[in-house]
Amino acid sequence: MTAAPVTATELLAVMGARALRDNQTVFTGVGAPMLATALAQRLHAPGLTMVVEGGVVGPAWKPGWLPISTNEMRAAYGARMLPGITDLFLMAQRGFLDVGFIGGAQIDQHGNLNTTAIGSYERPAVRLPGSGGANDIISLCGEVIVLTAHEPRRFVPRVDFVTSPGYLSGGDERRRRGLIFGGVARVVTTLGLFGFDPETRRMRLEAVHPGITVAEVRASTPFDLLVADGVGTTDAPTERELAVLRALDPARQFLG
Amino acid sequence: MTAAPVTATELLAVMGARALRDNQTVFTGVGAPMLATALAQRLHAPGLTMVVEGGVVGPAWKPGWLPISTNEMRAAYGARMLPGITDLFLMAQRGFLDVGFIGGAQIDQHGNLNTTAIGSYERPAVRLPGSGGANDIISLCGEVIVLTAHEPRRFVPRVDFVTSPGYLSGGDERRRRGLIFGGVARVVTTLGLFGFDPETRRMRLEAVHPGITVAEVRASTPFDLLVADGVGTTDAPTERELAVLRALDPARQFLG
Amino acid sequence: MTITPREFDFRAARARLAAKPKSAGEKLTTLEAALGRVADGDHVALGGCLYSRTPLALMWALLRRRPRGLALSRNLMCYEGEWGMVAGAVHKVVTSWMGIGLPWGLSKVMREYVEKGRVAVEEWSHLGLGLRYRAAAMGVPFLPSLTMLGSDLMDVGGSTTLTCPYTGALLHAVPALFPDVALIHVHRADRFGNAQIDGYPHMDADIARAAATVLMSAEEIVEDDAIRRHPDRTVIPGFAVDALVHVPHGSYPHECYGLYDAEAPHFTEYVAGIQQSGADSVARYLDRYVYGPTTHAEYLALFGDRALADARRRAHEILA
Amino acid sequence: MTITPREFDFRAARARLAAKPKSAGEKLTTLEAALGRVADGDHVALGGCLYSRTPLALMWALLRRRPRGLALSRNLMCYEGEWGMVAGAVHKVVTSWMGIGLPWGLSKVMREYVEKGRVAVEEWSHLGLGLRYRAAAMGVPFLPSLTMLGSDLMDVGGSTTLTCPYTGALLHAVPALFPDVALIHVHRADRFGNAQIDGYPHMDADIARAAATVLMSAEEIVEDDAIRRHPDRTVIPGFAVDALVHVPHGSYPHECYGLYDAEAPHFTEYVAGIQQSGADSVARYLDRYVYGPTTHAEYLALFGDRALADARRRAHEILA
Repeated sequence: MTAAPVTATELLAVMGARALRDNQTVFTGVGAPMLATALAQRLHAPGLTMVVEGGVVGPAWKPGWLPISTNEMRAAYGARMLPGITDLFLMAQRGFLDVGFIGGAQIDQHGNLNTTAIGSYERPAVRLPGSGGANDIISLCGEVIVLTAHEPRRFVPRVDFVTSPGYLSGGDERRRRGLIFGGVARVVTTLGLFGFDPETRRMRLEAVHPGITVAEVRASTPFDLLVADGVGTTDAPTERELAVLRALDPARQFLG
Repeated sequence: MTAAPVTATELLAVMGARALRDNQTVFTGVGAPMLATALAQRLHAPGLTMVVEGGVVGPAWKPGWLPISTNEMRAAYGARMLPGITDLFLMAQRGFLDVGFIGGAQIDQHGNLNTTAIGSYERPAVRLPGSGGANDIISLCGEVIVLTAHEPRRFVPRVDFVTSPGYLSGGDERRRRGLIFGGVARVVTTLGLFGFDPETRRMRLEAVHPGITVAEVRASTPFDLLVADGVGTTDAPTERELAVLRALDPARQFLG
Repeated sequence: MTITPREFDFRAARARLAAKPKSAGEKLTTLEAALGRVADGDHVALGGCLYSRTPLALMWALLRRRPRGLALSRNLMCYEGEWGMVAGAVHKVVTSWMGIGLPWGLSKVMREYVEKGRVAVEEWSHLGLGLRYRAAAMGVPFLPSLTMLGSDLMDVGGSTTLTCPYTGALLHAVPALFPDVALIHVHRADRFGNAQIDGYPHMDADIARAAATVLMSAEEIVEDDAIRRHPDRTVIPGFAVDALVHVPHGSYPHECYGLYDAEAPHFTEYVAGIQQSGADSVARYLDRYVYGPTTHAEYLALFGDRALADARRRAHEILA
Repeated sequence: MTITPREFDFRAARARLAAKPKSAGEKLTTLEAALGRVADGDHVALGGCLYSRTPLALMWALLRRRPRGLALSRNLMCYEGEWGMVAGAVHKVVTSWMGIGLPWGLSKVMREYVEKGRVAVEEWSHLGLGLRYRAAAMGVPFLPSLTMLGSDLMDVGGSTTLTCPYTGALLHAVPALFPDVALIHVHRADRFGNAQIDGYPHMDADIARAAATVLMSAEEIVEDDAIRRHPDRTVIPGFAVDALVHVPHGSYPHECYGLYDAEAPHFTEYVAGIQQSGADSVARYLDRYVYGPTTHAEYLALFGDRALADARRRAHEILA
């Protein structure tokens, strides 16, 4: 193990990177998703193509110059194509995007995410920034990976507002409502890895990170969490993973 | 008057040019329409914008280098924009194109045109080249001007196949079938100028060219042609019109 | 349902275009004259995205006219949306996301105005809003899509679904959005309004086709031939443009691809003020930056030539 | 109704894309290997328009494989459509217009094959076919439009109308066209297939997104950095490309914008032969130009270096 302790963002980025395969097209975002995608590309997925929401295909971000938003010049550095936002999302609708990353203020037991409002839509207790492309990514990509800090307030039985539909009320409702592709394949948190029961589409713990117990995960998850038989333990980030990751963000702008 | 006799194409080009106003956007085509539009631009409509089907906005064709097709390099010379074919037609659908020019192998008393087939569609007596953009121009431009040699075989009571809908069976059928804009404003032939009765949408002779009689027009028009009260006579092409026109096509590639 | 027939009625929108001259002629004018074409109650769509190629000079000149009752739409709304709220110019914001960026947190101003019900924010997905502009640009009342299906966003604007006549699939009929006015900032245009954009196209070309009136600012007004030499770079035709203004640094302190970088420290200072005194801080900002300077050059002077030069230097460094 | 579910079923088309790897890696191969991906019965869509940027080298390599039962679509079909008919490779042509151009009159070969019922020509309006490709590129089963309404073209392919759920307007639901294969010729690409086109974009970008398999030829294979320096010029992303072949003069004797002019005299000679002996003349032409030469370089040699050089000179002269 490396000397420096592993930060939450580093853990999410490494676990996110491991979920990606070579030759995939990945809809990524600023922060942990960007680091995860760039890390995978540098380690085991050289044939992977990154795309970002501002309308960028195949960027080659300069280490130390990572973008703050997905539509600024830094995000376009080294890009092979700048198709525009609408046309990029339409490529996802066509089926060109294998994987998408998103996060959210709230996520529920069926993988629905809320980035719109806490409380009612018209007169919310807290008005959140909104969907941006999150709804499009979860609706149109081949599958979605959610990266999030595992804070109990984020995990709710049912989100106040479905900004980005996971499996809605579960079962086959996502498909019945017209989303004939995709869904949330995996939720990666600071405590472990989660999937969804193929029948009920309820969130299921599949692995915990080193030093984390199932009881701790349950205690931090305010809904009835399923637990896979023989839940595993993830391998800790390797020195190589951390070295490559840290080289991407030497100023630790995002790594924390 | 100028020495050289006026050819059929020169007559159509001059009469076509006179039908255009300044600051209009005009969907034009190779041959007489192109000459008519360029002539108007050089005479009374400096603020006119030409567009052609290959996806060309605001070309400045080189005299002596007029294009044979609407999608070759010569057609793009001096263009201000090359938006592509689909997007150019979509600008017409949006309402950006005031006037369009088309011709046709057959035209009927309601201004419908046929460039698809003589006889049945499946097993035609003569398979014609097809619509190209003619159907789109007559469906989407603010109004259409038809330029055609006045050959009796071209003028039929009802076209064998409606490639480009004028007023269909007349009255308000065009609108009822969903074409809520446009229509054929004028038919310019080698014998005269024609409009359509506002009620029945039947073709009506409005003016004859110098030296042509109404009887001659009737004799060359194998359907019951309406004739406007006090049908007028057009002014012959002026020396200036012919001089500017002939300068556009010194080799007389299109002027004949 | 908050979408209005004025937004999606393609026949009325087409009739408005048909009725206006589409000149190939001169479009150059002043910011004041250009923005004089905006009426109270208009729906104004903004080009660019977040803090990239924002038509800030046009927005600056618009707010100086003290407009009222505007609807303001943009795919990702940056602080110009807060300006509109605090200036009392905007009753409805149409967007997919509003803020500045992760480091600056939630928009406290949007929170205050929405949570107190003073301004309505009509939220669409990013593609959803993009397709609204695209449908209008294409001259149709809707476009079919899978996006937003099943989400609570379907009810916000009042979207309907339809069944595909060929496949039987359930589809979202994304309603067109025909703005009254589009504000667009571009890299270069000839004096007739034929415009070219470098780098990110964002949604400007669609917005320019969708709107009834197009007001454009350009970093550079180029010779006729500069456009004619590269017609395949032109994204907005002159006949679609009603007014064109030459405004160097017309997006500053937001970025303009390849020309100048955004001023993150300025954003931080702006947000720090809001953290302290909320909307009042924005009101003071408007007095200083919008209502105070009488010309856009005076507005830029508040930042200073050295800041502008440094932003240009950074832009070259970023893309080098 | 001649449109088939295979053409408009966006779910099946999407599943085909989802199932294939979308590599950012090397795509360079040979014409023979590239065209080996075409199966009998496939729907093959051709890029370019009429005699502009036609993928003739790809078509040449395709016909040498003696394919059968192909559907061939192109917005304006030039003589490559006649080749397909006379070669016995094509059972259906989908286009808005077929011929070479006004001076060359009607296509006698199309007349013969259609009038005798040997090949079906499915006609769409130019925009109609463009929207079929665009709907597929967007991943939807149809796009709404006013075009073709009221005309007899509505019945040719079997188009249906729908009522707008917002305005009640009657609209043409233009059915998507997802080709099995797209043949595209471009000006330049990097070895990963990221492609740029100069001048006329035609419909290539839509066709490349619409098709399940994209086979591309390029005048020039450029360094990685040449594409990265101008990402706003890239119109087809590498991950959409299955095979890339370096073929200078890949559209010749058709034109390639800015690089070489079309050979009108060659067209005249080709048509003169047909005037004399109809389809037999095309069969002889195929023997000489398609089946005879064993490499594309041999095909070009039949025209000669001086002709190629002159075509390049004329292109510069035309745009100068």
